[in-house]
Amino acid sequence: MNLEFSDEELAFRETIRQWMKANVPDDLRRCTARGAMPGKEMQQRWERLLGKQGWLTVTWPEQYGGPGWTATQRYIFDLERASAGAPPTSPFGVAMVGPVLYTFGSAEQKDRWLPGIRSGEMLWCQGYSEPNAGSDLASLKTRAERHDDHYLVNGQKIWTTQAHWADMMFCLVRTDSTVKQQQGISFLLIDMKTSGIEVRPIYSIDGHHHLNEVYFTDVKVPVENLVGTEGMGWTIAKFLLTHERTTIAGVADTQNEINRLKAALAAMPDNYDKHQAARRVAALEIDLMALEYTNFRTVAATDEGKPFGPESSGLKIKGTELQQSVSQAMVELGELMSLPWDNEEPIGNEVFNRASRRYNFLRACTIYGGSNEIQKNVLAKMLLGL
Amino acid sequence: MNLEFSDEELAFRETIRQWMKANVPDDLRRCTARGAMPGKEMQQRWERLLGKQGWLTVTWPEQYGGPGWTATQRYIFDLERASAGAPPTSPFGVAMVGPVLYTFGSAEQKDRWLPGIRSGEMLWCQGYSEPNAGSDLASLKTRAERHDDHYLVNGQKIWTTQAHWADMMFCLVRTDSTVKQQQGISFLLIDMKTSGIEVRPIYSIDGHHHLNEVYFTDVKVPVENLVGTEGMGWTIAKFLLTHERTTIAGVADTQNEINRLKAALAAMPDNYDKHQAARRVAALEIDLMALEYTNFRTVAATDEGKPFGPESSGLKIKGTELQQSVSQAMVELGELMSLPWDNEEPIGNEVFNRASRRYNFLRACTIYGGSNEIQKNVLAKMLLGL
Amino acid sequence: MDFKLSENTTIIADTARRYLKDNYSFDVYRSQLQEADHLHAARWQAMLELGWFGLPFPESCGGYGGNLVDVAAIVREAGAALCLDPFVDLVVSPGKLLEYINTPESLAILEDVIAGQARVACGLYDRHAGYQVTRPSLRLNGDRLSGQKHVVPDGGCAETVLVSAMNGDELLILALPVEQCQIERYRLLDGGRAASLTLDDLEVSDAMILCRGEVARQAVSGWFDYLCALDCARMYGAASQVFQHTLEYARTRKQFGKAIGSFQVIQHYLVDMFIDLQQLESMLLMVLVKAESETVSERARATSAAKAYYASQAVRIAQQGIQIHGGVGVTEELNIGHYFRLITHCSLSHGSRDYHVSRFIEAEAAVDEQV
Amino acid sequence: MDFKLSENTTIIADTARRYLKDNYSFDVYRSQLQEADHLHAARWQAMLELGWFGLPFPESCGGYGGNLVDVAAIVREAGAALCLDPFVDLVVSPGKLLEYINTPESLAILEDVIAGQARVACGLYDRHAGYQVTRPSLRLNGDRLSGQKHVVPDGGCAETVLVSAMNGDELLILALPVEQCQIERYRLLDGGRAASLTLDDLEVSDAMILCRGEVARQAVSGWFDYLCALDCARMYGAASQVFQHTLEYARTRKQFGKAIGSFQVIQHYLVDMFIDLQQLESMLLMVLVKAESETVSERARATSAAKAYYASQAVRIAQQGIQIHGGVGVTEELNIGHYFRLITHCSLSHGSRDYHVSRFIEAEAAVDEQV
Repeated sequence: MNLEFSDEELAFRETIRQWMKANVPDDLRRCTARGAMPGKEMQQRWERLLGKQGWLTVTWPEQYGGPGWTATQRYIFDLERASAGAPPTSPFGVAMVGPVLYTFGSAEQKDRWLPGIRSGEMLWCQGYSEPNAGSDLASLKTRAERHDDHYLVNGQKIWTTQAHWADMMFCLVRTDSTVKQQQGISFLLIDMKTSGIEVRPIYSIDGHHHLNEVYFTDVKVPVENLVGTEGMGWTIAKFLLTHERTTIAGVADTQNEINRLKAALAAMPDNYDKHQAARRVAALEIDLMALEYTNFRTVAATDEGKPFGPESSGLKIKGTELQQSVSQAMVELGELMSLPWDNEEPIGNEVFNRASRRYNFLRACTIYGGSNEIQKNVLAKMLLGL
Repeated sequence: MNLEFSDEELAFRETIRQWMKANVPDDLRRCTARGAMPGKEMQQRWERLLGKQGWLTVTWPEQYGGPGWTATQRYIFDLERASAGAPPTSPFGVAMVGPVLYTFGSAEQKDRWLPGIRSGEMLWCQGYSEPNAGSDLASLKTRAERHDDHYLVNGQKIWTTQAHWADMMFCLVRTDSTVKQQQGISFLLIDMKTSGIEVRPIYSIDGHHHLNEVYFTDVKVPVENLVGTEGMGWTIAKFLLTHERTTIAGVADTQNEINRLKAALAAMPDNYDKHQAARRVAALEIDLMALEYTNFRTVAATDEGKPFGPESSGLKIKGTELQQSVSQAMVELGELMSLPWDNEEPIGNEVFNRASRRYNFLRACTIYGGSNEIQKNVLAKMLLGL
Repeated sequence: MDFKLSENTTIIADTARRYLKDNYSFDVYRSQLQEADHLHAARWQAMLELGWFGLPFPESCGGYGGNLVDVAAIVREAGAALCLDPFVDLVVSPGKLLEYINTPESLAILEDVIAGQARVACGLYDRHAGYQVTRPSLRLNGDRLSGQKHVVPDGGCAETVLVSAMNGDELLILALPVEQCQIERYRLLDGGRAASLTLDDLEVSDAMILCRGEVARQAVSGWFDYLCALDCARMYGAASQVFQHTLEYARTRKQFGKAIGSFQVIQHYLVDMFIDLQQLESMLLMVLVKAESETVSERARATSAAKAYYASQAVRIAQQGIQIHGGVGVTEELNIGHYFRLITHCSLSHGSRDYHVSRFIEAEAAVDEQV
Repeated sequence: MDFKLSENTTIIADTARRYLKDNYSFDVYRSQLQEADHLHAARWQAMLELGWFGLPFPESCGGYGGNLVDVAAIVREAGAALCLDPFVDLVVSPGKLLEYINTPESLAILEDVIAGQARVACGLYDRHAGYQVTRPSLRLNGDRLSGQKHVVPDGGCAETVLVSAMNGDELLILALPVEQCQIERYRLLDGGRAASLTLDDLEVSDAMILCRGEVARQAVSGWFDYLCALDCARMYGAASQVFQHTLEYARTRKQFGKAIGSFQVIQHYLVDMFIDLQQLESMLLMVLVKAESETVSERARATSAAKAYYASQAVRIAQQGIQIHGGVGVTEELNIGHYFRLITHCSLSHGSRDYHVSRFIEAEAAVDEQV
């Protein structure tokens, strides 16, 4: 057993650290330090920079342009990225549709779509949820009818993060309503500029626009945008659920949040109860340590080429709970300074002024991608055989 | 709205307080102060003393020998009893079979059994649970077959508290297995000295003998010991569940435990982290206050002759959770002094030396009388209509 | 012991509920969120006419002699309706402080507040003093004041602001004309408007000083307890709505072919919320009576217990309400998220849980001494 | 990074499991609970022959040079088997202290321990010093010792006890003949035996003093971390058994006509237990490596984090195990309640959660300074 990074890994870390120091844009760094989320331009500028370096699609196999890193290197990269004040990259292209394409796509599809994802030029969004198909995704109703060389898509998606930014959507649609629910679903790539698509914003309780409703009215999608075969959509969706878990727990960003909180607390005046605050932070750090080492186990297993072990099953549940706890602690420890919502001049430490927006935003993290309750249902069945 | 006791109630409290001061036996007081539970002799001696005073069956209507107190007076009595260091009275005679008898029993049954309960001479136990009928009580299997002037009882009961002390058991038995589960159950009184009854001890994880298994082999029970009619057992059992809730939350005894804990903490040496301990105790006291005022609302409603309102639905769940939390805090705040199990000489403060036994004992309180999970199932259905 | 609301209180609550139903709605709330100033002339006049401005104050001050239970009946309904009209911030809060100061000058201002003729806000918090309202960090230097007051609720539309400052070891409360302060306006977590006031070498005249020393300390301390209790009332109104809406949603929202309320885990969540709501109601009734108690330590013990309890349990209800609603719960379009913000806000205004646990311990030690 | 156990460790763990399966059982445990003395001659000899006595110690001291991971493999299996044989109390615990003291005298005693020829216990706790092992309340007066040492594990069957005391500001560790102490024997929460030792004006010779000052402080501090890590290993063994037994019970126990494991609430309880158990395993692997670290503050930070985490999460698993078992879970006849006692015990021996959170904060500050 050995819990230290090897000399090679330490050298790798140093390389990444230096690069981040030199390359994370100042405005992005400031944005993260305030606890804010970057807008489209700032986010994409950063992702293009990574793309140019070949470090955007770090999980991809080398043959598709991945850097050929080990899971440990990817984990180190994520830690350094977060501690340098850069946000996580948008998952839809890099972590979701990319792996689907190189796994299930045709040669033409790979050639056509992978380069834009790799370079950060092309932005994607995910069309899964529908108003009546949330936890029960398989009951989705958006139809795609085959007409010669295209599908005609009608229906509605909801909770579509960054649909207003995206060039393309990957989408689950129903191509057959005569078979068992799961079997009639297909995986389709849709150009967001196609006529018949309407994107309506949904404002989140952090006051920002991340989410959208997307309406499809007789939207023509070329048949060559079907990934795999008709009816394969559910299989592809499930494939994504078990893909790459080495950073799903959010350890790097949670660590960064705790660091921001500790720095803010250190600057509090003498009449503030630092002792009590320190105990609360310590409890969170201890929880993070348990998550971190569980995550390390998954990383190490990945590097040995093993499938994800049982240790990885709780990474998302524990990770999201901890993100919420850290965020709640930041709001509550900020006391009165957490109440201002849109002040221009900082009041006390600005970290606290912005904390409640993030706290609001993070209520969603135990809901999206399969709520934690749904995850537990699945684990009870798959893992415990109940 | 008025949250103070009236002058009459304060005078009543003073009377009770003085009486308790003069009458709670010293050995009983010391036993409670150590956190121990009295044995049969000590417990019964105390209950007889209350019986003589007419204060054992305080919830009973005056016509059956109750003292005619209001719910508020009964609540005050309970507070004074606990703070004087006396344990709660055994519920089986006073709170359970007594009300059943004066509500459903025949004149003969009342004459025969109520006096012994009122005086504390006769001890009872409750024969409900069976090895395969725990949460699912209605599936009980102990049979009582009618033969002329008696029933022949065969079967087994389990978790029978104080069966080894009891003169009598009130018992749910199946008198008809051809009808719907609940309809075939009857309520029978069984003399524990009848031949064919075997009582086997079950030791609890506090190291003590409170519980028993009771085996019935061809036990003859006179038909006049049937309460109500055959098949009425389930109705009677449900009646008991909704009876008297003014002290079910255990506020008086939990308050007493917190007081014992605070006194023990006050005596800790200077190198002990009293600040942290005080915060933990304060959080428990605040929780207790919420329970206490919820309890007051039930008491006030009872005095107005109203049925139990929604506020009373959580009293048992919250009350038992709080008992466990207080007990856990006592063990954990006792640090190393909570580890000795059967030391004769006190080590540090004896309150802590005994705390872990109580902590062990109290794991049962969220299980017995319908586990908290079962209670929530019932509330979801009955109260929320889910 | 008696938990029944008086007939009078019941009428006040019913009136408030009816008034808000007729004059306020989630849509009105959402458009009010966008306003720079939350003083809506017509509703302000209506509230004045309903007698709410005089309700919190004794008849001797020109009020209608309502107690905290009466005032809380309105605040609770306002919480349930998400109403942002600054009844507490510009009437109750400054009014109670002026009443407790109880000098001819303060009572004269109070009279104008009750009559709807003065817009007065309270600026008792500043950047470095946390929740310790009796020891503000703003200091008088000779007859000059320089510094800031923060999170002054609806301070942007007031004419006068009641400000606390230290003069040596002595607490002062001053009534300052807002026009002499520099103002930065912003919104708060609950959607309310607030301001930071910057005092730049402001010359303090004797007339500005309303009171000092022990009188000031007691006035601020009484005000703090009163406002804490109203925070609880507002949270209760909001939390009970969260529960009702969530229960309704669980009954009707279908997933996997059945109502989500038929899943045992959701049922237990809802039962927990229901039981907690009952306990919150008990704590509210308790604090509404005790927060006006004569005994300072008894009062502090009760309000700090209630506020600490609400900060964990009302927040928990709001979080669970969102979780059970799923995606729709985190959008601006549904009220649930707004209740969540309101409850989070109130759990931190006038003292966080950590602060009140400490204050509870101190108050209890003081109570024990008296016994 | 590599979480695989070495082949050697795997063999040790397998041997321990097999040995305990063949030689120990719940029935043996229950009868051992009744014994006055937990030193079972045949099993003691067997453990000696298995090489366990030498395993924890460097070859230079006559040991077999096993590391903490190896020793923990045995302790974890012992926890899983509820084994009460005092391998830790009479071998590992005194042995590590003697090793860390590292004087010719201490190493001579260690040699006897390894050879199974000395019964040595550790008496490092007393009544007033809480968990602060480097500042015991027992004090040397001239050359006389009067006072008590409490909760000396298996102190009742030792010949020698290693005792800490203060001489002025200096920490001493002494090796005292137990026959010169008054002994009170009792059981502990986990079923183990312990003793309180009373020293009545005992004359301390120079030969009794093993070490003093910084050497003593460092030895005790290293010992504390080592023992904390073993507490975690023991709790892990027990908690994993609780989970396995509870899962099995939920699969087979029927109520309302179906297995209780088919109820969604029970399923979520079990998933939570499973996930927590995974995290406990991660923390165990972490602490087993870090608790032998050279850097004192790094070591303290790791052990205190692990111990604090176990004190909440392992305890939670034990509580839920009982709750899911229902009535049968609170009886002496089932192992679940015994695991609950063992876990509660270990969560309080060598530091409670509150204590370790404080220690974690101090250690972290020290780590930060070094960086």
